[in-house]
Amino acid sequence: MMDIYSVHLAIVLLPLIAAIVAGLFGSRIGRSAAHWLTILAVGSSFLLSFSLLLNSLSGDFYTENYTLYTWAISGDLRMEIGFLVDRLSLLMMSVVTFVSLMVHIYTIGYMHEDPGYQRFFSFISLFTFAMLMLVMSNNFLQLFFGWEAVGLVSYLLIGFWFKKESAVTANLKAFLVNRVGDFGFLLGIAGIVMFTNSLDYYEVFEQANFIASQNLHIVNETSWNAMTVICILLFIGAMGKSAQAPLHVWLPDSMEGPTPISALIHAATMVTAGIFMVARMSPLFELSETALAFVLVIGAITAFFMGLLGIIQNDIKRVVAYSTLSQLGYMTVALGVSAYGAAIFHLMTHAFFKALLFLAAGSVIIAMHHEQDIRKMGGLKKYMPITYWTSLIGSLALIGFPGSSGFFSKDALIEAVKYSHWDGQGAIYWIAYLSVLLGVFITALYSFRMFFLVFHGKERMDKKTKSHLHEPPKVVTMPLILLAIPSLIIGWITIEPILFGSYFNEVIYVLPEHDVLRNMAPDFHGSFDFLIHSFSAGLAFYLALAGVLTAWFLYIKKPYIPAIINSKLKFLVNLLEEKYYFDKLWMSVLPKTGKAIGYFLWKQGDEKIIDNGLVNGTASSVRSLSFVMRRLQTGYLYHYAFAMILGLISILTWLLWV
Amino acid sequence: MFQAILFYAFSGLLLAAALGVIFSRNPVHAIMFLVAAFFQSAVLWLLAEAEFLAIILVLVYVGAVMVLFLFVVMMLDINIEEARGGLSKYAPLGLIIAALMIVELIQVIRFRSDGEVLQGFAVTPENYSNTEALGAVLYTEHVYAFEIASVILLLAIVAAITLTMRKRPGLKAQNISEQVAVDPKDRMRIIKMKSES
Amino acid sequence: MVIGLDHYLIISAVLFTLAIAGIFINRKNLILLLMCIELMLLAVNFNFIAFSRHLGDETGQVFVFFILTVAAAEAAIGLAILVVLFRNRRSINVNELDEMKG
Amino acid sequence: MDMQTIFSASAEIFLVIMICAVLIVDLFVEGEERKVTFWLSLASLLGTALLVLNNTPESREFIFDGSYVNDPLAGLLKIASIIMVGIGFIYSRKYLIKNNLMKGEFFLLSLFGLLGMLIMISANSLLIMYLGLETLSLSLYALVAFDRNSSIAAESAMKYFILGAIASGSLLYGISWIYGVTGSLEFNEIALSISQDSSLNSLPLWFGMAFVVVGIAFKFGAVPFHMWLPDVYQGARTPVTLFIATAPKLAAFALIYRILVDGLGGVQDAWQGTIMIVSLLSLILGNVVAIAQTNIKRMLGYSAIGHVGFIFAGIFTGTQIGYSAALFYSLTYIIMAAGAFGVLIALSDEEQGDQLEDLKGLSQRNPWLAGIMLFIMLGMAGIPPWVGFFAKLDIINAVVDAGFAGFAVVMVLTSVIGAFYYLRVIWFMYFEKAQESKAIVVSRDIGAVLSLNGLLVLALGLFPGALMQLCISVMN
Amino acid sequence: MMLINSILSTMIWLPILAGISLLFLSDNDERTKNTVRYISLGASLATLFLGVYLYLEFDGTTASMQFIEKMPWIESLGVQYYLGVDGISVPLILLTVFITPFVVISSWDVIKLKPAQYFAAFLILEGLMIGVFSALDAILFYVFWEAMLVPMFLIIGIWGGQRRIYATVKFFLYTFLGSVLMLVSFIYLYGQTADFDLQNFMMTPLTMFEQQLIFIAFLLAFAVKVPMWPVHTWLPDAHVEAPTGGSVILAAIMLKMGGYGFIRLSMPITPDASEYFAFMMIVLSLIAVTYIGFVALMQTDMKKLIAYSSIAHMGFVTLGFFIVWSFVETSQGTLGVTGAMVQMISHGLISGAMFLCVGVLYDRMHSREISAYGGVANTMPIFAAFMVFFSMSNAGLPGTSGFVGEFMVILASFKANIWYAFLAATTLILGAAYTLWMVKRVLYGEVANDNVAKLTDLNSREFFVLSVLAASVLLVGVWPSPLIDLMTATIDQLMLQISETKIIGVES
Repeated sequence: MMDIYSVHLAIVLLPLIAAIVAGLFGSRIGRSAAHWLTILAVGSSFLLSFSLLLNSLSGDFYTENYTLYTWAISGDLRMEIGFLVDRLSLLMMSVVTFVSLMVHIYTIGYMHEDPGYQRFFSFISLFTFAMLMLVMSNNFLQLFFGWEAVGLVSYLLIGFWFKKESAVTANLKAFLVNRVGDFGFLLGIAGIVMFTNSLDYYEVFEQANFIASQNLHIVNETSWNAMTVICILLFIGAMGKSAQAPLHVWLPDSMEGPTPISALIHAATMVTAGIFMVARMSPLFELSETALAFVLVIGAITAFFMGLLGIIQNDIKRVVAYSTLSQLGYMTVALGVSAYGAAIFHLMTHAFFKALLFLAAGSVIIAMHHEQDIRKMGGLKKYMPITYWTSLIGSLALIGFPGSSGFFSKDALIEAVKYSHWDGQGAIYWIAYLSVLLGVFITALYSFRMFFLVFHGKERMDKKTKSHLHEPPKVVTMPLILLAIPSLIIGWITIEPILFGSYFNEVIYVLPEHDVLRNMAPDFHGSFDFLIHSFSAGLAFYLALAGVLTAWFLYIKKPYIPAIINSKLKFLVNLLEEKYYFDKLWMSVLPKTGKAIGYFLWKQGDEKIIDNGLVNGTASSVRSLSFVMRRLQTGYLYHYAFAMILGLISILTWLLWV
Repeated sequence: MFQAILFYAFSGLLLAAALGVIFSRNPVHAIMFLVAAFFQSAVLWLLAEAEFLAIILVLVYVGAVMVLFLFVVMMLDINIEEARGGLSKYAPLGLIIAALMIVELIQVIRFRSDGEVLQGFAVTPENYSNTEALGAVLYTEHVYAFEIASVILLLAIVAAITLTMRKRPGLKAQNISEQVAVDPKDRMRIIKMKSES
Repeated sequence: MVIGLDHYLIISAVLFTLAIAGIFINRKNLILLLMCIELMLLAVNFNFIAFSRHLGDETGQVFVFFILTVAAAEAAIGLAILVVLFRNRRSINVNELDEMKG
Repeated sequence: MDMQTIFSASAEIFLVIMICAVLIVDLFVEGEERKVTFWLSLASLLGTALLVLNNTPESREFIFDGSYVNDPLAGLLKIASIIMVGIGFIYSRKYLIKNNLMKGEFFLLSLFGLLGMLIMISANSLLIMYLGLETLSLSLYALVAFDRNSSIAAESAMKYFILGAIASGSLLYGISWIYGVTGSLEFNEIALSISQDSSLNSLPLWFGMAFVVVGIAFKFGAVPFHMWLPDVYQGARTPVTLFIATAPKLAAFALIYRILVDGLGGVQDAWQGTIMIVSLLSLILGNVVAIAQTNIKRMLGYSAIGHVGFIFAGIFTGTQIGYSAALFYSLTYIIMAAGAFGVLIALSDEEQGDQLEDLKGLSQRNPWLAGIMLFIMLGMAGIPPWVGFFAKLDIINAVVDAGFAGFAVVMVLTSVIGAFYYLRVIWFMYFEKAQESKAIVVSRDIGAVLSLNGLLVLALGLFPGALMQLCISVMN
Repeated sequence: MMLINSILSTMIWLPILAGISLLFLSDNDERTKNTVRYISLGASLATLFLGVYLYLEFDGTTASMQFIEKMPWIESLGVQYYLGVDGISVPLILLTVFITPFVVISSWDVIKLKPAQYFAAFLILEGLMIGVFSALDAILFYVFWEAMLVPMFLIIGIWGGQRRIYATVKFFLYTFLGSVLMLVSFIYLYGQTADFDLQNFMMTPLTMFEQQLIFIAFLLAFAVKVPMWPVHTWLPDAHVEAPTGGSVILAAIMLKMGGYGFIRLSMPITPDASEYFAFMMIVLSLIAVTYIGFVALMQTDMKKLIAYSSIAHMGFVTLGFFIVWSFVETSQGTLGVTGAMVQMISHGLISGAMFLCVGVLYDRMHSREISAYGGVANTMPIFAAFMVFFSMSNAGLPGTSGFVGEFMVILASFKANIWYAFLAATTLILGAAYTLWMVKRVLYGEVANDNVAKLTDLNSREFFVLSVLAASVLLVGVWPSPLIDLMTATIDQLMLQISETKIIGVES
């Protein structure tokens, strides 16, 4: 029997080893060895994680928090690498490894023609490793490591097809936008170190009150509460990773990568790192209402506005991507109202159904021979039944159809927002509540718009494609099915322990006056009751229903209407098509400004002033001085003599008069 | 008093001759002025009771060096017209500098004699002979210098010859060893002739 | 009126300055430069003789003796160089001595 | 005059005898190569050197009624001068043969020059100093004009002669004043009278000093009495330039040291400022103007002016460490100068190579020669570990020690300017393509001595301690 | 044991003598060329082993100098041959001995012109660099410091690119100009202490004015070397024109001498002046990070880009050093100083590797222009992997060594002033932007032209070099502790030392 530490290590290292082997020796060991190796590694990781998770449900679970090795010591700051395995991490580990495992399997089918097969497996295994490091970390250093490492893998995977100009542009963009977030994140960590002189979570949390009592002078005498500054900085990091406006721009573009990684990274796992991090940092965030309000606002904006963008997208993956943005916004809103549990709960359910949706989309794409435009699809239901049904489950979960896992998480989340109205948050609270409610409608609208356009209605694809349409192989469909199951049922089982039970008691810290979930708890009487309750009390269900019906009406019943709407609302559509001009800002204005600054500093500053002016200027002035001075040597004897006499007279005069 | 008159007269002449050297446009004239200057100097030196040097100046300088100058001037066949008009437009500036220098030198000379009663030179003993006195130290105290002087003269000879002596073809110079080594037989042929009868 | 050291020194100073001035105001004739040098040495001799007599010490006069010797040697070499120059250039114009400069 | 005196001065006497011997033997030497003259000259150098070594006393002693001083400093300077002249002979032989200049007079005049230097080095009176100086100068004038068919040689000789005569006139005028004020010509007596009668330390003596300084500065080629130097360096044939650039600097060092320190040490206040300004001007002008040169001999001439600035900087400090630093600098500088001109001589075996351009691609045509030149240029530029650096270090140390840190800053900055033109030589040799690819052949003897010379520049840099110590000890 | 007594000397002189001996080999035929290569490799490896031995024998728990060798050198000037190492110099020496063999291997058969001289120059350079890091006598230090310029001058000048002469002369004069004033300062300090012992320099009291002047003189020397803005313009030129090996040594080691100078000389000798000028230094460092970051963005030449990125990264070194004085207790600055030291080592590895990468491309295509490439990953996948890896390290990705130093310095500077950290952290964005943008343009995309299509992937030699470097970059990134433990004691000691004023009569 392995001890617990070895288990932890095995969970983390197996994917890493598999990644290294597949990556460095991929060409030697061959394709199938590569996928078997990685699948086995990730599978074992999953099984181990899951068994630990199950173990943790029992009462005698102890949080494991220990140092693996000392990374460095400088002065009195110890920087260590270690694991913190508590219920939060276990949940994350299981989700990550499970989705990853599904994606691994799926990839066998999806990527089987790709020359970079082994490389791909290596990358996704590496990603699993990085994500595990992130969630299992017990300190900020390692957190940041995982944070950046997933960013790296994301970069590699978005640019997996590096010949595609759009792919390599997207990965650069993704990395840089993430870096903007990391910029804040790192400063946040620096702030923490400044006040606590530690990187260890627990040590930091112990001193949380101390941080909250400190002030930071930022500009002159303006002082800010240290905790607010630190939390906002940390959250900026989360904004980057979890694609919150305005740092969301990278995520839709990341769809340039192969579909499996869209499922893995850009839906299920990496993007949730931000949510996870804030939940992890709850002892800090709780102490700054300003920061929480900031989180709430950002989340609300993302949830609502990014959802809107989903309506006009025609690329199947992009629709899903925008839905991801919107859902991440939901989670962030939950964080903003201190309903960390709700956020994590939604994170988990979302992981399943969003991975499902992406993989299903991938399945469609395979069937359509890499055609991704939903306007060229339609009526696929009869060709691809498994994909159809699993997609339906996914979509229902996404819109929060009662009974699906998404329903539980989303409804709980919306309820939590509704319940939260502690002091000083009035307007924001209403905006947030309104956003999430309207968001439900929008989600339903775009989800089913896509669903209808893809699987129902007229078959708009060309003949040749049509003739080849068929359900993809089992390696593709099996993960769909395996993901559909939790998408359907996981909410039923877990809502109680996660949200209202004691599952996160030791992990997440909520000030009593913020604790909306506790306020909701008395009204909760089991999952089924919750389900029933939503029909009677919640608006959400009806909004979702309205969304689905609108979609049906617009895209199945009267497919000509959208065009009319488009022409009538030119301005709005334009705004949406330009994605509120954020892309312009990120892809055009900022880089151009940066380049212009760079060019100016280079040409004017470096070359003109410093180099030509100061450096070569000095050199050439010495040189011209030289040419002037050499003229003194005229060659004429009388000048020579005169110079001597002048020298003599100068000395004499100097001696005489001075 | 008589000494003073002599001194002023000859120094006046000396300076005039010096100016002549500087400003004369014909090198031959310049040499003549220089010779004159030397003569006047000799007189002034005599006045200062430096008889030996005065004589040497005339004998060595005027007799040898100046003749050498003259000789070279003649030999070089200089275009006198071309050598004329030597003074340039910068001459005034040069003269100003020169004036400044004279002023400063005189300043120093006056500084030196400040407070000192102006008097003649040291009085020499009755039977003092300048030549004898010099001779007494020249070969004893200054023998080293004297030897060096001889080396310098040798050097001058070697240098001057090195620089100027050329073996031109057709040069009619004596070759003594050749002359000595001449065999009469090569030079003289005894021809028997029939006597004219 | 007593003629003493200062008189000689002043004569010497003037002579010395004239010689120097002669060197740099003369721009045509190299031989004149050589003569100015002779003049200069003459001025120096004046100084030595005057000081020697003033101090009652013969060394100064011995020095003059050597100066005269050296001056003769110098003149010989100077004139020899002049001859070499003249043979190369066919001129002793000071103004034309500017092949090297800068 | 006793035998002891004769023995003490035996080196000079021997040299005179040998000069006469060479003079006579040369008359009977047949052939173009003049081997006998050459070897006889070298032999006389060797003999002289041995005699110097043998006669150098532990402490200072005077002979010839105080005209002649013999001390360790003199011994060092003499030995160094003799070696320099010898190296010059070796470097020049092939060149002279090639250029039809192989005549006994070259060696004769050089030996006369050497004799002049020896006299100067051992002079203890202004009279002897003057005579030695004239011996040296006259032979140098003649040497510069030695190539009678060279127009620029004659021109530079003429300039050198006229200016040199002015300088020695000025020196004499100064001497006359010093004599007049102190009543003596011998250095120790001058120093004695100054120390005994402080009223002597006034304007007349200062004026005398000023005129003397002109003569000294001229001999060194310090600004503004440097005008002859570039022209002469360029105009003279390279062996002559080598001769002028090396040993006479030591004689000049003796000149300045004996007169200003031994004799006029008491009026240091008066000459310190003068020397300092002259040094400053030399540093700036020498290094700056050298940049614009295209003729390498002329460039080295200007560089020599810059180096004189350093030597003067050591002198003006007026301290023992300054003097010994200046001595060290002079010694090492002439080693480098000898090497530099030696390389030029070796080069011009093949062509008339005194333009910088002619050095192009030397590293391909003869890497060894290029390497030696590289060492020398780096040495002159003052890059460690070549000896030039330690020489500069020594001087700067003395200057800072004397409280002139600001001046030290100027010194190092001018060194940086100077580094440029030394680097340019290196870049021509190493970075540029050769204009013709024909290899340059250097005969074995010259090559060996040249290599030794180049290595010395490095070796003295790696182990400068002994020579530095020597320089200090001979000063005391 | 004999070796241990003179290990530093052996490490200095072994490569130098080996280099000199190479000069005597004419390298006309293939066989001698091989001899030359193996001698250089052997010498550099031998030095590396000595370095490893030094590391093993080094006692990291004490701050005092170790492996001391001391003997008089120039007695009249009080100059000594005085060597010794502590926790600051050992890592840098290790870096030196570690990088040099790679330079040799990477130049194996690339250099066609006079390989013997080429290798000789590098070996001599190696010895001199070790000398700089281990000299404890000011003049000895200066000798090594300046002598180093010569081989580098020749390396760039002989084996460099088109504008090599301009670049190398600029390099030489710039650095020479910078360092001469340091010499004057040394001599001035000599006047105060009567020898050139650096440790005595650190003890001797100095007035504020003296310290300020000395600091400025030192600053010129070290700032040029680092290089700090605005005296950095020699670096891009030198890098661009230098052959690959030259660039590697220049970036990996020679730049470190500036940083080393600051921490070894400026800070302990003139602590009060350092404090006085600390703000200026921090501002200059931050300018280097941000300004140069922007400039790097616009470079069209790969080497120039990496050169500029070096300047930006070295900005962290000076920043890390000089934020010490932003704290009330200097000991709080330990983190920054340690970070700066790590940054030096890490930058040595990464920039060296980056230049080697460019060298790999240059050897094949003879172009450094980014626009000449495109889609290299298609034809050189393994190379591309390395290049991406090193670029990521250059961008400071955690897990690589590039992160460690930056992380620590940013942490420390946040403590000092939030804006310092703010500006310093922009490197996260800028660094990634310029590096990855270059990667994108060079590696990614379709094969840009026929030349790229003809490229062949790494040969085993190149692969070996890059993979060892990659491994070390990873190792330092994942576990920097052994490296940091080397210097902890010394840095703690230094912090104590600089916390005390040297001005007489002033209480610290």
